[in-house]
Amino acid sequence: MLQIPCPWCGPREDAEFDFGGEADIQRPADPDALDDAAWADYLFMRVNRRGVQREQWVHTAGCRRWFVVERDTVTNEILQASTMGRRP
Amino acid sequence: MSQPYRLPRGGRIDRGAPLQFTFDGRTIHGYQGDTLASALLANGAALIGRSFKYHRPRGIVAAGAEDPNAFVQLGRGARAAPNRLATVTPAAHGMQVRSVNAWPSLDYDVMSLLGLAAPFIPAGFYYKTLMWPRRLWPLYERVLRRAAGLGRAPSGPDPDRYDYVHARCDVLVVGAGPAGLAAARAAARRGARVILADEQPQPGGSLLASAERVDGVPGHAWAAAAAADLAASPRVTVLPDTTVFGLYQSNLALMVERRREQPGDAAGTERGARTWRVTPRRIVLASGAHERPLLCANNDLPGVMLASATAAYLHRYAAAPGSRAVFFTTNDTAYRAALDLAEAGVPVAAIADVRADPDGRLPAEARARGIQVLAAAAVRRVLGRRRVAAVELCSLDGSPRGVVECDLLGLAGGFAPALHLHAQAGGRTDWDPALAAFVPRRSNGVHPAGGAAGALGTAAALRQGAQAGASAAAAAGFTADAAPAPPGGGPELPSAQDAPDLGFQPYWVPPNALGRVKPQFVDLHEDVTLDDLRLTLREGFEAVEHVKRYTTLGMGPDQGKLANPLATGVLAELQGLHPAAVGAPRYRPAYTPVALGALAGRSVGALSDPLRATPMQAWHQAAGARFESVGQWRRPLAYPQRGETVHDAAARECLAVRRRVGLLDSSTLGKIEVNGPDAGEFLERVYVNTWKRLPPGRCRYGLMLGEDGMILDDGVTARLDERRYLTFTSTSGAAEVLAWLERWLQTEWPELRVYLTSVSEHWACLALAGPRSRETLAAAGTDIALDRQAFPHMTFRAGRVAGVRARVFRISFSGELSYEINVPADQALHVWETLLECGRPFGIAPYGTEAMHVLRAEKGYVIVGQETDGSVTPLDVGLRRMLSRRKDFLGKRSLSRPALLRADRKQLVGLRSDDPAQVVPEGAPLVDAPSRRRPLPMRGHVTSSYHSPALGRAIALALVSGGRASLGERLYAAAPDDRWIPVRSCLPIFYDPTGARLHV
Amino acid sequence: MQRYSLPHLIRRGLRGQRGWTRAWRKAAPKPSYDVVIVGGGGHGLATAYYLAKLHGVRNVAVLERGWLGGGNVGRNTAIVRSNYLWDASAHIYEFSLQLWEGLSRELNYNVMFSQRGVLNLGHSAHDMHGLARRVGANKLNGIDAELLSTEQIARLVPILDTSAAARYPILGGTLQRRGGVARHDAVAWGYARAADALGVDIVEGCEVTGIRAAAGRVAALETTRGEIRAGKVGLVVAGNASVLAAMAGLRLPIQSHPLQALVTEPLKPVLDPVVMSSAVHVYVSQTDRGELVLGAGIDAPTSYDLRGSFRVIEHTLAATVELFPIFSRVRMLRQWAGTVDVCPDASPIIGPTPMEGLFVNCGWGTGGFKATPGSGWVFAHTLAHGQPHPLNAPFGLDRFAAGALIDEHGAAAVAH
Amino acid sequence: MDDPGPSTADRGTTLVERPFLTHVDLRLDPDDRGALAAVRTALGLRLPLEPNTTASPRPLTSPAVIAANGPPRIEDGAGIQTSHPDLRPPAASVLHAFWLGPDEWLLLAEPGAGGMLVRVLRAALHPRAAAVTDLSAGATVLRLRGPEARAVLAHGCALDLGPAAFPPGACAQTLLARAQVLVAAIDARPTFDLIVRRSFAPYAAAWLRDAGSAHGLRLARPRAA
Ligand SMILES: Cc1cc2nc3c(=O)[nH]c(=O)nc-3n(C[C@H](O)[C@H](O)[C@H](O)COP(=O)(O)OP(=O)(O)OC[C@H]3O[C@@H](n4cnc5c(N)ncnc54)[C@H](O)[C@@H]3O)c2cc1C
Ligand SMILES: NC(=O)c1ccc[n+]([C@@H]2O[C@H](COP(=O)([O-])OP(=O)(O)OC[C@H]3O[C@@H](n4cnc5c(N)ncnc54)[C@H](O)[C@@H]3O)[C@@H](O)[C@H]2O)c1
Ligand SMILES: Cc1cc2nc3c(=O)[nH]c(=O)nc-3n(C[C@H](O)[C@H](O)[C@H](O)COP(=O)(O)O)c2cc1C
Ligand SMILES: [Zn+2]
Repeated sequence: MLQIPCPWCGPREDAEFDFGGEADIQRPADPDALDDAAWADYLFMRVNRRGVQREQWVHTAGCRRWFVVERDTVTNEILQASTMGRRP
Repeated sequence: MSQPYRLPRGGRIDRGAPLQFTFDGRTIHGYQGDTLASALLANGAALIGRSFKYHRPRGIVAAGAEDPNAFVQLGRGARAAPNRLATVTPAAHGMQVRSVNAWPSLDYDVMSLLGLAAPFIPAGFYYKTLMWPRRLWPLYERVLRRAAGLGRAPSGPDPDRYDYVHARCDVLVVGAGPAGLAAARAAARRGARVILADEQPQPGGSLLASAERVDGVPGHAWAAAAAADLAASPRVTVLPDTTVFGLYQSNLALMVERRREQPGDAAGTERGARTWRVTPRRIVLASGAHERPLLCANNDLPGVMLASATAAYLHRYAAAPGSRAVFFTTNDTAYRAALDLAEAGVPVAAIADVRADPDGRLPAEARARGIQVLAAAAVRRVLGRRRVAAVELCSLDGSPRGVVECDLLGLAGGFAPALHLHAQAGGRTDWDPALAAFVPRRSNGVHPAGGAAGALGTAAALRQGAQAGASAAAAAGFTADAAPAPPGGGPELPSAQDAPDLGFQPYWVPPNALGRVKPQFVDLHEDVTLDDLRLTLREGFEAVEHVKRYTTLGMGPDQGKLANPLATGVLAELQGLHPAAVGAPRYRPAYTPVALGALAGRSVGALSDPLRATPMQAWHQAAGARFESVGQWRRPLAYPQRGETVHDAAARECLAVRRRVGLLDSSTLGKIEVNGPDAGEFLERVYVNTWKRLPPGRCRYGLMLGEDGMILDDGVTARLDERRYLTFTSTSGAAEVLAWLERWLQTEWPELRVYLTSVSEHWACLALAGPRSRETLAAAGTDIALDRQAFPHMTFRAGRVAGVRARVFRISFSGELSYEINVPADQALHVWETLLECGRPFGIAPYGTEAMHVLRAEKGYVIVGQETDGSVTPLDVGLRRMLSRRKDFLGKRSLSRPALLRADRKQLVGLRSDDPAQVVPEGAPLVDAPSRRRPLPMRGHVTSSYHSPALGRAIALALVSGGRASLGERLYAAAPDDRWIPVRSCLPIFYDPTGARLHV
Repeated sequence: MQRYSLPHLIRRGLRGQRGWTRAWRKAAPKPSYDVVIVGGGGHGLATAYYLAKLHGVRNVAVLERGWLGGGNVGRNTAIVRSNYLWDASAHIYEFSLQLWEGLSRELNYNVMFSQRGVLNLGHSAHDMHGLARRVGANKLNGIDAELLSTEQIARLVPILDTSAAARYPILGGTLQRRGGVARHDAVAWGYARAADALGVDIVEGCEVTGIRAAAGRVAALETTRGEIRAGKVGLVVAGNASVLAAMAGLRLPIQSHPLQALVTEPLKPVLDPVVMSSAVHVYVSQTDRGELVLGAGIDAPTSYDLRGSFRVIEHTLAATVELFPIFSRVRMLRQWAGTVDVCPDASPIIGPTPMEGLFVNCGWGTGGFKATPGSGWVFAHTLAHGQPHPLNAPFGLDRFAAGALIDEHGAAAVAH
Repeated sequence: MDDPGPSTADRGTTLVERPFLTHVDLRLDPDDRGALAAVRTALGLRLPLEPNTTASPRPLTSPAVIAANGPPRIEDGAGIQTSHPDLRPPAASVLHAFWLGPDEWLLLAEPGAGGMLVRVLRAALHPRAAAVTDLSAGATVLRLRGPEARAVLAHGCALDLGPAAFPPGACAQTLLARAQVLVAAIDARPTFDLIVRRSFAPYAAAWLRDAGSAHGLRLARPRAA
C-alpha cells in the first residue's frame, strides 16, 4: 500500500486519495483558437512518463485539497509533495 | 496405543493429552502438540497423497511450510478446508483428514497408471497434442480437468468470520527463531515498539528441532522464556501462529493469524483467521532458511525427506521418521541429524557424502559411532513401491557401492535463505558461493538476519539477530542510551555453540557417470523432473521464467520453496552458466496461501459495502416498498399493495401523480451550495447555459459537459441569494460532480472566490407532484404563498412546511405541478408523514422510481446514464438551444469537432410501437428493415421504454442515427426472442407538449 | 519446423524425448530488416507471423527487451470473448474470435482455447439495461449472445449467491457461449514458433532505446544490441507504448496502469464458465490445472510498477466472496500485476503515426489478450500496405482529433 | 491481544450516539486576518490553523451570540434552525472547532444552535468571501469511550491513534472501514468522537458494534435531550 504524503495532513493510506493524472496541463485560454489537433492534444495526449512524474492528487477522504506530487512511476517512490496554493 | 514410530521420550508434545483423528477413514493416534504430519509418521503412515500430474505416491518431505507434498483435505461441507499442509496443521482430536488427488483410494489410485505414460507426457506435452480433431478438445479438456486440481472446495457459504486489524510498529520481526528473538529483544530494549510474528504455534524456530542449548538451557526452553519476557513488555506484541504472507508497497506487511477452534467446536475446526495489516518503520527478516533436496532417481518416494526434517520430527515430535536411515549429503549438517537419529535408536545404515574427504568434527563423530560414511559417493536411485525400501549407492565416478536397505533417506543439499518477503518487495539479492544460494542484500528498510541472511548456526543467528534488531531500531529512531526499562532478563547476546564449518559442496546434476536413471524430481509438487528441464532447454526455453512456465516448476501451492533454489543450480549447470546469470523466478505474495475470506476481513455480508439510508428508509420498508439499487442506495421502486405486481403499482402511482397527487423520496439527489462573489462566474464556466443573470429566488435547469463535450450530469440550480446558488445533481453523479467542480476550482481557477459545500445529507428532498399538490401542501400547513403568481414555476421559496423550516422549489420532473420540498433530514420523516396524512383527501400516493421514470419519459426528459452513456452530446439529445454562444464553458470546444457534427449521429427521438400494447424491450436495437443478414447495420437502440398509464399505450425513447431529421420514419426493434417490432419515430415528448400543466 | 503430430510424439517418447529442437531460433539481430516489430508479446508475434504468412514479408524481426512473452500476454487472466458493444469493436473482436477457433490448428500448437462460455452479471436495473443493449447489438452483428434470468444463472453456476438478499443481487446476466479462456503463454510461444518457421528473426534480450528518423521517415532503431535499420517499424509494446512513442517525439493518449490478478490453490472443478461482474470489478475462471484465476480493476495511479496496491486486491476479494460465498475458505496462492495501456475510450490504436513508416498498435488496456490473433492480422495488413484494413480503420490515432471515439467503457460494456 | 470471539464481559468501553448536535461548516481564507479576528470576536473562538487539530472548546457566551439568541428570523432560504423541533437553543452551549482543511472548519455545538451560529457568523464575516453552512441534520456523532476504544477502531482505521501520535485535541478526516469519518480525540480515557455523514451512520454503527463485540463494547442510550 502506497503511503501518500498529503502536504496538509501528512502521510496517509492511498485509499484516502484520488489520482488526478499529470500535473501542469493548462486549460487553453482560448479553446476556439485551437485547431482540432491542438485541442485533442490538450484533451488526450499525455507524456505518461516512465520515471519521475509531476502529478496531481486529491485527499478525498481527508482535507479535500488537490496537491502536486513528484513520484517515480517505476518504484512508486514519492520524492516530493506540495500544495497548490490556497484560495481566495 | 498404535504409534509404532513414537519414541518413548522427548518431544514438545503433551503425552498427557492423547488424541485421535482419521486419515482416509483410518484412525491415527497422536498427542497435543503433534502436527498431522508428525502423528502420521508416528503411526507409520508414510504414503499421504498422490502427485499432481502422474499420481505417484508421495509422503512427507519437510517439517514446515516448505513441504511440497503433504496437502490434505480437512473437514467437510461448508467447513471443508482444501489443500491444508499436514506439516503445519496441528493435530486435533476428532479431525477428519482425507488425502487428495487419489481415486478410488490412496493405495490403489487409478490415475497412477498415468505414471506409466510419463515418458510420453513430458513438459509441454499439451501444447503439442490433443489438437486433432478439433471437435474433441472439449472432451479432452474435461478429462484433463477432472484429473487435475487438488482438494475440493467447500460445499456451502463459509460459516466463519474473519477479523482484521491495523497495526503500527517501529520494528516488525518476521520469525521467532534465535535470530528473530534476539532481534526483537534488542529492538525492544532500545524502546522501539516491536511486533514479533512467527507462523509456528511456538517460538524457537529451528531450536525446536534440535538438541542445542542456549545460555546453558535447552534451546526450546530458552526460546519460550525469551518470548514470554518479550510478551510481558507493553511495547512488544508477540504473535504466534501468524504468517507474514506479503510485503507490499511502502513495506506494508500483511500477516494472517490462524485461529483454532473455540470451546464447543468440532475438533480441528478452523475458525477463520485474523488479518494484520502492519505499517512498520523497519523490518527484521529472520525467517530462517530452507534445506535443499538432492537429485537421485525416485527421489519422490515416501520416506525420502530433508535431513533437517528428520531431526525436527525426532526432537520436536518424538516421531521417528523411519526405522532404518541412510543420509545423502553435501555438508556436515546431515551428520548432526544422523547422530541424533542413532542416539534415539534409529539405526543409520550409511551416509553418502559427495565430498571427497569429509573430515570435520561431525563426520568423525559419526564414524566413531560406527556409522558407515562413504566419501565421494551419491545415492543413485531409491528403490521401493509405495515407500523407500532401499537405496542404490555409487561413487561419483559411477562405480556401484552397494544397495542398502532402509525406509528413510535424508537429503542434505545445503540451505537457501527464506528471502521470499524481501524479494517480493523488490529487494536485491547476491549469490553467495560458499552457500551456493542467493542471500538478501540489506535494502528498503529490510534487515535480514540469521538463516535468512545466510548464517548457519545458532550463535551466528543470535549475533546477527541482535545486530539487526539494534540497527533496525536505530533506523527507526531508537538507540541504546535512550532505552527505557528493558523487557525481561538475560543478556542481550545469549551464548550458544558456534556451528562448525559445514564444508558445503554443491551437487546439482548427478554426474553422467551415474547413468541416466529416472525419474529425478526437481519439483515434487509439479512433477517436474530433471529430464523435463533438459528437454525444456533443448526446446529453447532457457530463461528461468520460461522454464518455469513451460514446466510449471514452482507453480504449485508450495510455490517451489524447495524446488526453485535447487532448479537455479541445476539450470546453471546444465547450461554452463553462473547461477547468478540464471537467477530465480520472481517471488510474489503470498508466502503461504491465505484464505480469500481472511483478505475480505470484516467487509462481508451486511458490512461488505455501506448501504446508505435516507431518513424515510424505515418508512418505505414498513410500507412494503420494493427497492432497487442505485449506487450504495436502495431506493423504493414502487409500493405494491395487496395483489399488485411492481408494474401494477407503478401504473397506479403514475396515475395518482397525473390525476391527483404523489410523493417521492428524492433525498438521494446530490446538493451542492456554491457560495462566493464569483459563484455565478464559476457556474458559467462549468454549465453550458448562463447563470449570472438568474435572479435570486429563481431556478434553472443546467447541463454539465466533460471537456470532451459529452453530457456529464444535469439538474436544477437555484439562486439562493446574490452570492449563493444551490445545485442539484443526479443521485449517482453526486460525489463525482462535487469532485469535478472542486477540481476545476482548485487546480485551474484558484482566483475564483467560490466555496463548494455539499449539503446533500443535511437536506432531505420530498417531491410532491400532481394537480392537487398545491392543495396538499396547503393542507399540510405552510406560510408560503402558494398561488400561481406568488410562487410560479421555476422559482423557490423559504418558509415552513408542516411546522418545519423548508426550502420549497417549484420544479418538476414529472410534468405536473410540483413542489420539491427540502427539509432538514432529521425532521423529514415528520414532514413526509404529514404530507401523506394531509394529502389523503386528495388521493395522495407515495410513488417510487419506476413511476418517476415513466412520468419523465412521457415528458421526454432524459436521465443521464440512461439516455446518455458518455458518448452523447447536448446536440444529440436536442438541447442545442441551451448552449450559450456568448461564453466559453467546459466541453464547448469539443462540440465543434467533425465527428460530433455529423448528420448521422445518434439522436434522441420518441418511438411509438404500431401495436400500442407492445412495450418495446429496453436496449433493443433498431434497424431500417428486418433481415436475416448479419451483420445487419443498426440505426440505434431503445434507451427507455414503458407502458404509459396516462396515455394507455406504449412509449419509448431511443437514440437513432440521423433521427431528428427523419421523424415519423418506420423502424424495427429486435426483441430478445428474435421478433421484430414495428415502430415509428416521433418527437420525444408524449404528454402535455406545451407544458401547460406545469404552469397552473 | 518440426510438425507436432501423434506419431511424432510417440517416436520422441520412445527415444527418451531426445530429438526435439528449439521451438524458435535464438536469432541475433541483422543490421537491417524490411519491417521491425518492437515488442515480443502476443500482438507483436502475431503481427510478424501474419506478415510472413499472408503478405510474404519475411525479412522481419521481432525485438523483445526481456524474455519472449514476459509482458501482459504472460500475465493476463486469459478471457476471450467478442461481445463488444460498438460495431467497430464487435467486428474486430469477432474476427479475432473466429481466428481463435482455428488457432491451434493454424499454429500446429495447442493454445488450449476452451470455449466454456463467458457470463456477465447484472446487479442493478442500470446494469441490466446495459446488458440488454449489448445483447441486442451483438446479435445484429452476428455474435452469439444470450440474456439469462437469475434462475438460469443459478442453474449454470450454482455456487453463485443468487439470493435476492445478496449485497450484490444478481438480476440477470448475459452469456456468450463461444467465449472462454486460452492458455496465455502458449499463444506467445505458438506464434513465435510459427513465425520463426517462416523466417522471422525473434530477438530476445534486445531493448529498443531510440528511434532514428531521416527526412521525416523512420530509419533505424537504437537497441541494446546495436543499431538496426528498418523500412517500417511497428511498436507493439503494450504498457510501454508511451515510452517508445516518446523516442519518436510523439505523445499518445495513453495512460499506463498496473492491473492485478491472482490465482488460488488448485481445486477439483467447481466453476465452468468464466464469470464477470464489471459493476464490482470481479472476473473469475477456473483453469484446467484447477486454480481459480481472478482479476481486479486497474490501480488508479499511472505506474510501471509490477506490484500494484494491495487494497485493490482486497476489494476484489471482498466482492468475490460476496458473489461466491464458498470461495471464502479457498486460498490465494499468488498475486501479480502487469502494466496495461489504457486509452480514454478503452479502445485500441492501430495504425500510422505522424512519423512516416512508424506504426503503432497499442491501447488494448485491460482487454487485448482476446484480440491477439485479430490484432496481429490487421496490423500485419496495415504494415504491409501502409494502410489500415477496414477492420482497424476506425481505430486510428486520428480519431482523437476528430472526436470519433469508440467509447467501450462509457457504454456500459466491460473491459477484459 | 485478546481473542475476537464475542465477549459479554463489560470491559468499560461504550458506544453512544450524540444526536442532534449543531454542525456548522465554515469556510474562509486563513490568510485573511480580519476574517479570523471577526470569528474570534463573534464567537470568542480562535480557529485552529494547525492541520488536524481542534480548538479548545469555548462556551458560547460572546455578546454577538447573546444578542443573536433572540427570536429567530428568516433571512433567506438557508438561515434556518434545523435541530429537532423539541430542542431549544441552549443558554450556554459549548463550541468546538475542528480543522477540516486549510480553509475549512467544522463547528460543533449543543443542539439547536445552528441557525444562530449561521446568523452570527454571516453577519460577522459580511462582506468577505466566506461560507457558513448549517449541516446539523446531515451528520451525527458516535462517541466511543473506554480502555479498548483504540483497539476497536484499529479494526478499520489505518491511522496511528496512539496517545503520542493522536493526543486529545487531535482530529482527522479518514476512513473507518468503508465510511468517511472525522475522528476526534476528546480525552485520555480515551474518548473518540466519530462524526459520520447521516446516510453512512447505520453502516458505521453496525460496523462498530461488530468490531466491538470482541472488546466487550457496550451500547449506551443517547442521553435524553
Ligand atoms: C492482470 C491482467 C489481466 C488481463 N486480463 C485480460 C483478459 O482476461 N482478457 C484479455 O483479452 N486481455 C486481458 N489483459 C490485457 C492483455 O494482456 C493485453 O492487452 C495484451 O496482452 C497486450 O498485448 P501484448 O500481448 O502484445 O503485450 P505484451 O505481452 O505486454 O507485449 C509487449 C512486449 O513489449 C516489450 N517491450 C516493451 N518495451 C520494449 C522495448 N523498449 N524494446 C523491446 N521490447 C519492449 C515488453 O517486454 C513486452 O514483452 C490483461 C492484462 C493484465 C495485466
Ligand atoms: N538444521 C540445520 O542444520 C540448520 C540449517 C540452517 C540453520 N539452522 C539453524 O537455524 C537457526 C537460524 O536461526 P533463524 O532464527 O535465522 O531461523 P529459524 O529457522 O530458527 O527461525 C525462523 C522462523 O521464522 C518462521 N518464519 C519463516 N517465514 C515466516 C513468515 N513469512 N512469517 C512468519 N514466520 C516465518 C519460521 O517458521 C521459523 O520459526 C540457527 O539455529 C541455525 O543453526 C539450522
Ligand atoms: C492464467 C494464469 C494462470 C496462472 N496460474 C498459476 C499457477 O497455477 N501457479 C502459479 O504459481 N502461478 C500462476 N500464474 C502466475 C504466474 O506464476 C506469474 O505470477 C504471472 O504470470 C506474472 O509473472 P511474474 O510473477 O513473474 O511477474 C498464473 C498466471 C496466469 C496468467
Ligand atoms: Zn489532506
